[in-house]
This record gives sequence, structure tokens and C-alpha cells, in this order.
Amino acid sequence: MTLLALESCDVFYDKAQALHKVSLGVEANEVVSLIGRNGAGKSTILKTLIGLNRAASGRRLWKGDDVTALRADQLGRLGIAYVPEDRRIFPNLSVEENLRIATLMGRQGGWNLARVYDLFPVLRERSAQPGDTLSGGEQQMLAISRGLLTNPEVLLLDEPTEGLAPLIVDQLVEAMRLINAEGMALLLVEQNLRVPMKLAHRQYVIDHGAIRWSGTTADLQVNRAEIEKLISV
Amino acid sequence: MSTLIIGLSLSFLLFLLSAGLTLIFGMLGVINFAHGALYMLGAYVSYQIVQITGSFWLGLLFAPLIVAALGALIEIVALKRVYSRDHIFQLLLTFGLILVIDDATKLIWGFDYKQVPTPEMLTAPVALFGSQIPSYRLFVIAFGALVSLGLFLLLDRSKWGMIIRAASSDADMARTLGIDVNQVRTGVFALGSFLAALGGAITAPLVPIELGMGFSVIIDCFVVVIIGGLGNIRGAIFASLLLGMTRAVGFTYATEWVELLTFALLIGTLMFRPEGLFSYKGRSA
Amino acid sequence: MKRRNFLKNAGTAALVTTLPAPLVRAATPDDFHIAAILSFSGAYGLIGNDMRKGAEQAVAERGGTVLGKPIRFSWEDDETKPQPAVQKASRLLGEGAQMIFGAVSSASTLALQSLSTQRKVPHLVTISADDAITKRDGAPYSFRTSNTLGMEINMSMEFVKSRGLKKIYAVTADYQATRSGFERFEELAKEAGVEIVGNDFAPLGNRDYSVIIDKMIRSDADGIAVMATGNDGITFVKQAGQVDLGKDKVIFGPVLQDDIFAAATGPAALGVNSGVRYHYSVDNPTNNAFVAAYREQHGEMPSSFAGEAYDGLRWWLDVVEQSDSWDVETWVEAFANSVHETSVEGRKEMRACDHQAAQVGLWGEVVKGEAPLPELTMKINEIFPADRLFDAC
Amino acid sequence: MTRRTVGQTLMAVIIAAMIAIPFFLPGEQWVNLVSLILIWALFAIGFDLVFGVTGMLSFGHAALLGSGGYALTVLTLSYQVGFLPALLAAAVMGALLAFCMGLFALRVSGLFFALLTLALAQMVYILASNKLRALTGGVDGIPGVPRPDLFGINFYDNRNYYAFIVVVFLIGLAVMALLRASPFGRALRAVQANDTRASQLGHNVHALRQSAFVVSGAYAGISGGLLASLMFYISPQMLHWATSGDVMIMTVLGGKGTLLGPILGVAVFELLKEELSQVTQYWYGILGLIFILATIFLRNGIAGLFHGPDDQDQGGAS
Amino acid sequence: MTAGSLSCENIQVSFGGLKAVNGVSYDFKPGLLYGLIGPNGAGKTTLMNALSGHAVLSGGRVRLDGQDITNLSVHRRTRKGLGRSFQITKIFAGMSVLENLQIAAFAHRHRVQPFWLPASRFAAVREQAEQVLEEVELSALAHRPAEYLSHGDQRALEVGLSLLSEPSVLLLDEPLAGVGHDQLEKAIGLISRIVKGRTVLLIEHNMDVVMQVSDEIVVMVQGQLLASGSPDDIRGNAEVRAAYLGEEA
Repeated sequence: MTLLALESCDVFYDKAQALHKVSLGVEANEVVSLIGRNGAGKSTILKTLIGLNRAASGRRLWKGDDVTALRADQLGRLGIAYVPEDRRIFPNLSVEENLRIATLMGRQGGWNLARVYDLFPVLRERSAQPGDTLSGGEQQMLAISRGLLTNPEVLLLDEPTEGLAPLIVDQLVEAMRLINAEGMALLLVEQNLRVPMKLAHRQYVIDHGAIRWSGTTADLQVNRAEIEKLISV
Repeated sequence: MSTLIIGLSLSFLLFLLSAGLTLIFGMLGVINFAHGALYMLGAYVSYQIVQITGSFWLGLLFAPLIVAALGALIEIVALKRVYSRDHIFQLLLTFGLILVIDDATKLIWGFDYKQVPTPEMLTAPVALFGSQIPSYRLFVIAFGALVSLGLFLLLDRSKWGMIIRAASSDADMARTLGIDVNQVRTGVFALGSFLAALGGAITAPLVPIELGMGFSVIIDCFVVVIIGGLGNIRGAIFASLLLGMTRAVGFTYATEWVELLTFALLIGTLMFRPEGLFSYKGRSA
Repeated sequence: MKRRNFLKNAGTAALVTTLPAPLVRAATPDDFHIAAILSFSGAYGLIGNDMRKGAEQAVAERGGTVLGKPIRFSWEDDETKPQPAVQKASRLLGEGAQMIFGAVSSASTLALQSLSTQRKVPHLVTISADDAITKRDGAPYSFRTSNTLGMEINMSMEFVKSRGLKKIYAVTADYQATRSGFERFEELAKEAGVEIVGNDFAPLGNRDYSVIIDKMIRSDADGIAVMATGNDGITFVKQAGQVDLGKDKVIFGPVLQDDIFAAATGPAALGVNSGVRYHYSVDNPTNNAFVAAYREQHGEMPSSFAGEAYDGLRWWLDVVEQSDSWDVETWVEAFANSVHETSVEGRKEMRACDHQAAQVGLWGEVVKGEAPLPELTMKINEIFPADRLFDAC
Repeated sequence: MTRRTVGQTLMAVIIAAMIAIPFFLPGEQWVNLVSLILIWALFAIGFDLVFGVTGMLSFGHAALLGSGGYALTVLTLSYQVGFLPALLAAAVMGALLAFCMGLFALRVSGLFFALLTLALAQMVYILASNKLRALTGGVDGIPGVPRPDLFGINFYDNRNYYAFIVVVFLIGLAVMALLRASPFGRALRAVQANDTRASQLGHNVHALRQSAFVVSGAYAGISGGLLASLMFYISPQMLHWATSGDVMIMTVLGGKGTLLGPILGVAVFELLKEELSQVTQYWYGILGLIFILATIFLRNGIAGLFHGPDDQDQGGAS
Repeated sequence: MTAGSLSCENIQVSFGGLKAVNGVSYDFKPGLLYGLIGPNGAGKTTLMNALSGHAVLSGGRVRLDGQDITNLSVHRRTRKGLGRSFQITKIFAGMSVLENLQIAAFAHRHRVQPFWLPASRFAAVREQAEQVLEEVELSALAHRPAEYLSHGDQRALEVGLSLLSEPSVLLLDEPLAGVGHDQLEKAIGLISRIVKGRTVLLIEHNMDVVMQVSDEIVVMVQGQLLASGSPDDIRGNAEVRAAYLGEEA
């Protein structure tokens, strides 16, 4: 079943068109990645899915229902969580408050405070610190945990491994694998292929606000040279 | 010593007056010029309640609630429409509100002075440090301390405080966590109005209640808020103490310079730190 | 386009300036038009309404006419600010008003005064107390029929003497008129052998007197002189009440209390002494008749603002009537030398030298009232004769 | 393009008609009203150079207005300086005070600037009504401010003084039009639109802001002088922050960032005040309501009505 | 000495605890075009901000033609010949394209902005603005309100604005970001034309373009310089490939 989908969406920033007729979807329990260069429109797609951008045309679907008109907070309560690119940790909340605020929504599920602390033990150590005193990697863990604690059905992750040391990246990849294994769908945005090749079932390649290629990870492996051209040197 | 006590009572009055202003700024980014008008309204409504029920305490409880409801209404009907625009428009709108609230008050209560008597149990002065301290002043200190403590608990410890802080630092992110930021904003404006009216109700036994009273306090509020750092509650309490104590000492030794002392303090602070002693990006709400 | 506009207008302007001034006052107008500039909003909004009631009473009493023409008021609100006062008065004078009545605050009154001088229009003041309003050889068209702060200060010292007070602690609003009032009070105290043990200048509009009151408590003063009025006075007395300052020290002031202020102050006002401009309890035929008519009309006792407005306007209109002329100079000349034998306060005499009415001074104390009087009311304890209050001109 | 021209022409015609009316109508009512409007309009177009063009909300303009009024009053009354030199001094005084306030206030921007100018102006207000009373006459102010004594014309006749005001106003308007069209004015607009970019292009943003504030101060100073002289009177009320609020309301009502908008704003404000205050004593509240509605629904003020909905004002708000 | 040499000495910029630029030293030689590349968050724009004066240094020095400009304000640096365009378009809304360029030209030609004549009376400025207008191929749109231009044209205007200060060193932050395929050729053409005779530092994510126009490539990762060299060197550099493609080095 398709959990969350965009159907032929156009998005504008002021007068500049950022997305051109984008259609994509995430199935339940699936890991999907969006790959593309900086400025290709990947983050815009995520923001459109979570309701922070308004599509000028096209529809947003949740389990087949039209949810185009819902606000971000309503979408969040449906079971969509968002881990933004710049993490957007609340600087004036402690680490633990950053986590507890996600539980206020009241969605039931397998994730609770104790479990995310087990997943990222370093957060437990830092639970009383203000959110913005964490290192980049810790902030990323906090952002992911915050998303998890809403117990969503799909988690949207915007470049979760960007700018992080390889060791931390590995840790995060493991965590994402585990999260997915428990039944949560992931929509992963990345600039490079490193993480998507390890995790994703299906991939979309975005360039200049449009989907240039899509297919399974196995397909991508076959066409790898061509796709690398779209995203890199 | 009695100067210290009086200074404390001045400080807590200042804090009660300005807390709502800085709270609203911190959360909504709105400079609420109508804060003084809401304070005045708090005093008038509490007068009305005292007239009807004869109880100061009921006035102190219900006047802020009634004004808070009005604040919520104002936020929903008017302010909400201009959030997306430049800050200046919000300031202008609240400026227009002053005129409306002032005239509505005039329409309802007329011109003449109103008075709320000191509550019976607080009329007797208390002998302290070789001086007579009005027991109402001691009550103001205790009540002010209680309210500031309550405010800190609310903002720093409670679930609501967490939501308010989150929504003020990153509204969009808070939305994705299922928080209805619009409602939070309405709530915060109502809370700010509540605090303004609370200031009015608690000041009522100390001054004549009249139409100009809001006009005269707003500048004091701004001074506190600027010194403390816009939007910073902790800064506001610190600034209130600084200003209250300065005034108490000033009244003791050089009464006719007290007003200018206030501004000297302000300018001194700004020379030293242009964005206030505590910039509003600070950690606390 | 802008340039052309400019030229056109400049041309027109030049043309107009060469025209003769068109304003010649009609010999006999259709009515007697009073430009009443009072405060109906702002700090003194309350006063304006009461003054209006008193003034209307004075006109109603004479059948609404003077010199056989109907009297017409134009009530304008100066918002307790000088600029609107002048602005509105200018407009009414442009429409041919014969006199200015008002304003409330001394600032507005002084502003109107220069307008009246400029336009040579009579100006009647019945409330503003600033001594500067009636200076020797001052504004030739302005008259004040009510108290000056100076006489009220004198009255305060008379009270100090009669009460036998020896040591005074004063608080003075930091404002020109009250400051000179205090200086005057200090001089008088020196002459009378009364010691001023302290004085604090508090900012105008001060909302907290606790520190000053604390100093007063600790002092050995037996009298507390409050050189402040309105909000400042009420706030002081209210806060003084919270420490029972009046228990062993006498609180008094030149214009500290009247029935309205007492109502705003509450129980703390009991026992406070003050000069009173007018009071309904003064017993003379004119006043008794006025109070009765006023109560019938408005269902309340006339305030000092209403009484003074009534008294002044009644006096002025009588003089105009007697002059049997529509010439402004005749009125002014007649009024400057007139005596008001049947004033509500007794007798008032206009002094030609400074256009200030010499009159008795009322002094009273706040006491509990019985119906139909308000809960707190002034009891007039002393009436000082004019010659003890006014210096020779 | 044409729409804008048509709108501007229409506005100019309305203003020209307003100025012309007192010359043709008998009675002094219009003379007095339009005199007041023109003086305030001069104040408002000066204010708008800071607010609408440069994008800084000053809440301290009352102090600038008042300082000019006092300069003229004190110089003419106490030092027997002629009216025109005193009016010039009023401009200098306003500019000087603006410069001094700018030294403090320009260290910060946005709402901080608004609050800081408010506090500084309020300090001037307190000084004038209290500590400087020897100079300012304290709260009671100074009566008897003179009018010009030129060419043997009697300017105490309101019609003649009106002509004088019209001349000063038109000069002020022409100078402002020139300033706004000059490279200086363009640079100010650039500062409002994008100060980072403006400084990147080599503009000294701080100096530009300071100059705008100073010029605006000069306009306020002249207006204050004229106003005191119109009223024959000055008091610290002119310096009160409510006066700053009034000029801001008028400017926004008329359309900030436009040359003619603030003038219309002043005219509408004063006319409404004049008419409403005859009808009800609650006119200030009604005015407040009108103003709130205008804030919500008339983004670009009255000038916006002339330019149509999609035509951003020249200043490029926000 | 040839104008246009820019050197960084151990530049450091931190935001809170984060070191966005951590000890970058490099000499940009006159007349060359440097492509500055690196993954998101590498600190490229921050470095550029440090050079142009928009970011406060926590350490290090910046020299322009040998002169220390570390403590100069932004507008002073511009007057010394350091020009820059921005990643997020920073044109002046509410003004026409020509007016935008005139703002820049006036800033360059007058220290004190003339207030005694309408801007339209300065023929030389207008000429200069029109010349640049032609250079960036926007002549046809001279009187269009700038904010109504297409994204690509706004970027061209953005670059044009930087040219009017006649900079010897030009910093270009993603001048092609968001430019559509159809306009890319034109935009590249523009860049290659304007860089002549100038030292240029170019941040650009379109690798084809960077490799095509740059004389030298500088690669930044995590606030530090990873590598520098000719486009061919960089293309073959395994470390760089790893930074982009996520392959193990």
C-alpha cells in the first residue's frame, strides 16, 4: 500500500519554480531515497510532503486519501515525521525536552524515551544539556530520535549523514536499518550514493526540480555510471 | 533596610507589569503597544468585580482571566492576519488597539476616578527594621515572587512551556511535531494579556484607576524589556530588580532625578550592550 | 508638473496676501457664541464634563439669552492637550465666536490665552490655577474667576498656623507651578517660625511614593504638606493610608482633596485637609439655589469644577448684559472693574491689575458623609477672607 | 507604468485642490485645517524618508518636532532672532538632535531601533517638561510664539500665514521629491531593500541611515517651528511619544514609501478627526478601529488604492 | 604588482561551538579563476563571507594586494576592489533592472551620494549601467521591475551588480544555482566573459561548468582545504571522489 505520495506537484518559491510535476510515493515498510545535487529540489519535495510547502498544483495523498489541504501539524499527527537537513534542534529546550516534545502528539507505537536512549546512548548522557550544545553527529541522532518518538508510519530524513565523520555515519546507517526493520518506512534524501546503496529499496534521482530517473537499487547498480553523471563530477 | 523592602516591591510591580510584554515579544515577535491598555483594563475590571462582589481577591483572580479572554479574541480576530507581514504592521495594529481599548473603557466606565480599597487583611502596616512597611507591599513582594516562580515553572518545567519555547524558536519544526502553532500563539497572547491585567489588578489598591494609567506605565515596561533583552523573561526580572532598586535608592537620596536615572540606566546598558543585558536569543524563554 | 503647481500656488498666495483682511466683526450678531474648549478626554476628561454642566446651568438660569440674543455653546474637546485646544478655538473664532471659555489644564489655558490676546477675544478661566495665568499686566483679554495656586498656598500656611503645626515634611510635584508654590510656602513658613524638616520633589505623574512616605514616617514632622493635585495627590494619600501616616501627622495640601478626589482615594482620605475651590455646602442664597437646581437637573451634588464654571460664567454674562453693548472692549473694561456680590462662594472682586478675582478661600477636611452626601465628603472648617490670601496688586 | 503615473497625477491633483480650497472658500475653517495638514504633512514626508524609504521605524520623531518648535520659540522670544533665521535654526536643531539620537539608536536595527528611539525621545520629553524648564517653560510650555515678520505682511492673519505655510510646504515637497529621486534617495531605498547588498556594492550603509535620519530631523524641526507659530504656543506635549505614534499612523494610512501618500494620510487623518470629533466624543476609538482595519486590509495605504493591488510601492516594503 | 591578489592566512570562523571554517590558508593569484567546490556544509560560503567581510573572523588574516583588510568594513573592501555576488539573490526589489545597476554605479563613483540632482541627470552613470546591462544581456529588460525577472535573469543581474564596482577580485557564490538548462549556456557564457582580467573565486555545484571554466579547483571539506589543483588533477583525485560519491577512498 502506498503510504504517502505526491501526484504531479508544482512548487514555486516566489516566482521561481522549484518543482516540476513531481510524482513519487513511499510504500509501507519501504526505504526510498531521493538523490540529487545541491539545489536539485530534494528538500523541497520533503517539505511539500510534510506540509511546510504549498504545492501550486498537484495533490498530496495519504494511504490513498487526498490530504493536500491539511496543515503540517495535522499531517504530523497522521504519522509522518520529518528530520530536517539542518536538524533544527530546539536550542532553548534540553535534549530530553527535545525528545519529550515529540511524544506529546500521543501516537502509540514501539518507540519511547527509553528505547531511543538505548539506540543512541550518548543522548542519555546529554539529556540535561541544551539542545544546541551537542556536536553535529549527536544533533543528528537527536533529530532522528525526535522523529521516531512521534511513532510515525513514515520517517522523512533530509541528508542525515551530511558532514558527519565516517564512524558516526556507520552508526546512523545501522540505526536506520534497525528502525526500518521494525516496520517503519523511510524516505531518505542524499547527495551521494554512499548511504542509499546500503539502505534503499528504491531510488529517485532528482535534478533541476524534476525526477530524472527512478527504479530499484539493483537497477541503479546497472546504470550507475549514467546516474553518477547526474549527481556528481 | 526598609529601602530594600520597598525596592523589592517596586521591582516586583515592574516585573508583573512587563512580564507579559516580554513574553509576547519572545514568542510572537510582536511589540504589544496595547500592553498598557490591557493593564488599565485589568484595573478597571477588577474594580468592577470588587464593586459587585466586594472581594479584592475575586477581582485579582477573575480580572486577568477576563482580559486574557479578550486578548485571545484580539489575537484571533486581528493580530493573526498580520503575522506574515513585517513586524512594523503588528506594532501598528497594537497601537490602533490602544485607541479602541481606551475609548471602550471610557464608554463603559466613564471619566471619573475609580478606586479599589486595600483588602481588609492587608491594611495594617507592619513594623520592620525600625520602619512601618505597608503589609500590602509585603503581599506584592510575595505575590510577585510567586508569579515569577510560577512563570518559570510554567515556561521551564511544564509541558506547555516546552511547547511555547519550541514554537517560538522554530515554528515550522514544531508544526511537524503535531503542534498547532496557531493555537499556541493565541494562548501566549492571552497569557501576556493575563499578566498585563494581573499587573493592573494588583496595582489597583495603590493608585487611582483612571483612563491615562496605561499610557504612563508602558514606557516603564519598555525600559525593563529593553534592558532585560527583548523577549527574555529572566532578563526582565533582572532588569526589574535593577530598576526597582535604583528607584528606591534614587527616591531616598535624589527624588527629583529618579526619572532621568531610569533613562541613564537604559542608555548606560545600551552603550555597554546594545541588545540588552540578555539578548533574546538567550537560552531561557 | 510639480514646478507648475508650485508657481500657480505661489502666484495665488501672492495675490491673496495683498487682499485686505476680510474679517470685520458684525455689529450685532445672531447669537452670543461661546467657544467652550474643555477636556472631555485625556487626564482631565472628568473635569470638562462637570464644567459643562455648571456652565449650562448658568445659561439656563437666564433663559438662555444675553443682550436679547440666544447663547450658543460650541463644546470642544482639547484631549487635555494644548495643540487641539488652540486648533479648535481658532476654528471657532474663525466662525465668529464672541468669547473663549476654558480650558482645564493650565497648559491648554496658557495656550488659549495667547490666542485670545492675538485675536482680541475675551477669555474666561474658571479652573486652571497656575499663577502665571493672571500676571500683573498680563494677557489683556483673559480673566480668572477662580482660585490661584498662590492663594491656596497662603491658605495652607494659615491652616498650619491655626492648627499649631511646627514641623512640616513636604512633597512637591516636580512642576513649575507647584515648585514655586513650595518656594512660597517655605518663605511663609520661615516668617511664621515653622520648620520645614524635609521636602522631596517627586516626578509629575509619579505612581509610587512609598520611599518618600517612609522618610516621612521616620521624620519628627507633625504636618505633611502635599504640593500636588489630581493623580499625584490621590496616589500619595492612598499610599500614605497604607501605613497610617495620617495617624499622628496631619496631611494637608493646597488642592489635595475635594469630594471627587476623596471618592477616588477611598478611606485613606479621611482626616486629610485641603483647600477647596468651591463647595456645595457653602451656605448662601445663591449657592443654595444653585445646588438645588443642579441636583434636580443631574441628581448629584455639583463638584467644585461645576460650581466654579457656573459662578464665573454667571458673573461674566451679567456684566455683558449690563454693558448693553456688543463691543468687546466695553465688556473687557467693565469686567475688569466688576464686583460679584452674589457669588456662590460669597463675594468676588475682579482686580483690574491682573484680571484675577479676589475671593474668600475655603478650607476643609475629608469626613464621612451621610446620605444624600457621598460616603466621603469635605467639611468646610474655615473660610479665610480675601485680604489674608491675596497680596496687594 | 501608466497606471502608476495616473495614480500619482490623481494624488497630486487632490493635494493641489486641497491646497487651493482655502484660497477660494470664505471663512477660516479651511484655512486653519489645511494649515495644520500642510505642517503635519511636511513632518510626515520627512518621517517617511526614514520610515518608508530607508526602512527604519523611528518612534522618536516627536522629539525632533518639538526640538524645532522650541528652537524657534526660544530664539524668537528670548533672543529676538528673526523668524526666518529662527526657522532655519529649528531645522538645524532637529537635524542635530536626530544626529545625536542616531549615535545611540543606529547601533541597533529593526524593532530595537524603534524602541530605542522611543526611549531616547521620551527622555527628551522628560527633560523638556522638567529639568530644562528654565528654557522650555516646563509642562505649561511657552505661550506667545510669534509669526513671521516679513515684507510688511501681517502674518497674524491666518490667511496670510497660510500662504506662508504653503510656500514652505511646496519648497519642502520639491526638495523631498528631489532627494528621493537623487542618487542619495536611491541609495536609501537600496538600503531598505537589502542593506547587505548595498554595503557590498560599496555604500556606507551606516552613513546613509544617519544622513536620512538627520534630513528627516530637519524636516521635523521646521514643522515643529511652523506648528508652534501657528498655535502661538509650544509645550512638551509636542514631544510626547503619542505624537510619534500619530505621524506613524498618518504615514501608514497614506502609504509609506511614497512621496504623496503621507500627505494624503495626514489629510484624511485630520479630516476624520475634525469630522468624527463633532459627532462623537469616542472619535479616537473609531479612528483606532479605522486604523486597525487599514493595517489589515490596506497594505500600501491610501496610495496603494491609486496604484492598484499588485503594484508594489516605490520603497519596496519589507 | 598586479592588482587582484587575495590571500588567506589561517582563516577561522566559528558559530557557537561549530568551526565552520577551520584554518584555511591559500593564495589566490591575480587573473586566475578558482572553482571552490565541496559537499554541503563544507564551509564554502562561510569562507567567502569571511573574505568579503560578512562574517566575523575568530582568527587569521585576509590580504588584498598585500594590504591587510581583515578589519575593514564591507563597503571599504568593495571600494578597494573586492566584489561579490550572493547565493541567495540579493537584488533590490521595487526597482527596475537599470535602477538596480545605477545603485551600484553610484556607489562606485561617489563616496557621498549626490542629493542635489535627480539620479536621471547623471549621464555617465547611466552609460556605465547600460554598458553592464549589455554585458549581462539584459538590455531588453532595462525597465522591468527587477523582482519580476526570471530566476536566470535575476542571477545575471546579480552578477552585473558586482561588476559595477570594477572589482579586481570577484567572489561569485553559486551564480548558476537554479538556472534552468535552457539558460545555462548563456549563463556560462556570461561568466567566462566577465572574468577576464579579474581574479575570481567561484562556488558552483554544476561540476561540468566548474571544470570547464576554472583555472584551478580548490576543494573544501568540513571547514578545511582538502585539495587544490587543475581540473584534471581534481577529477582524478580519489579523495575528492570519495567526498562526493561516498566511495571509500
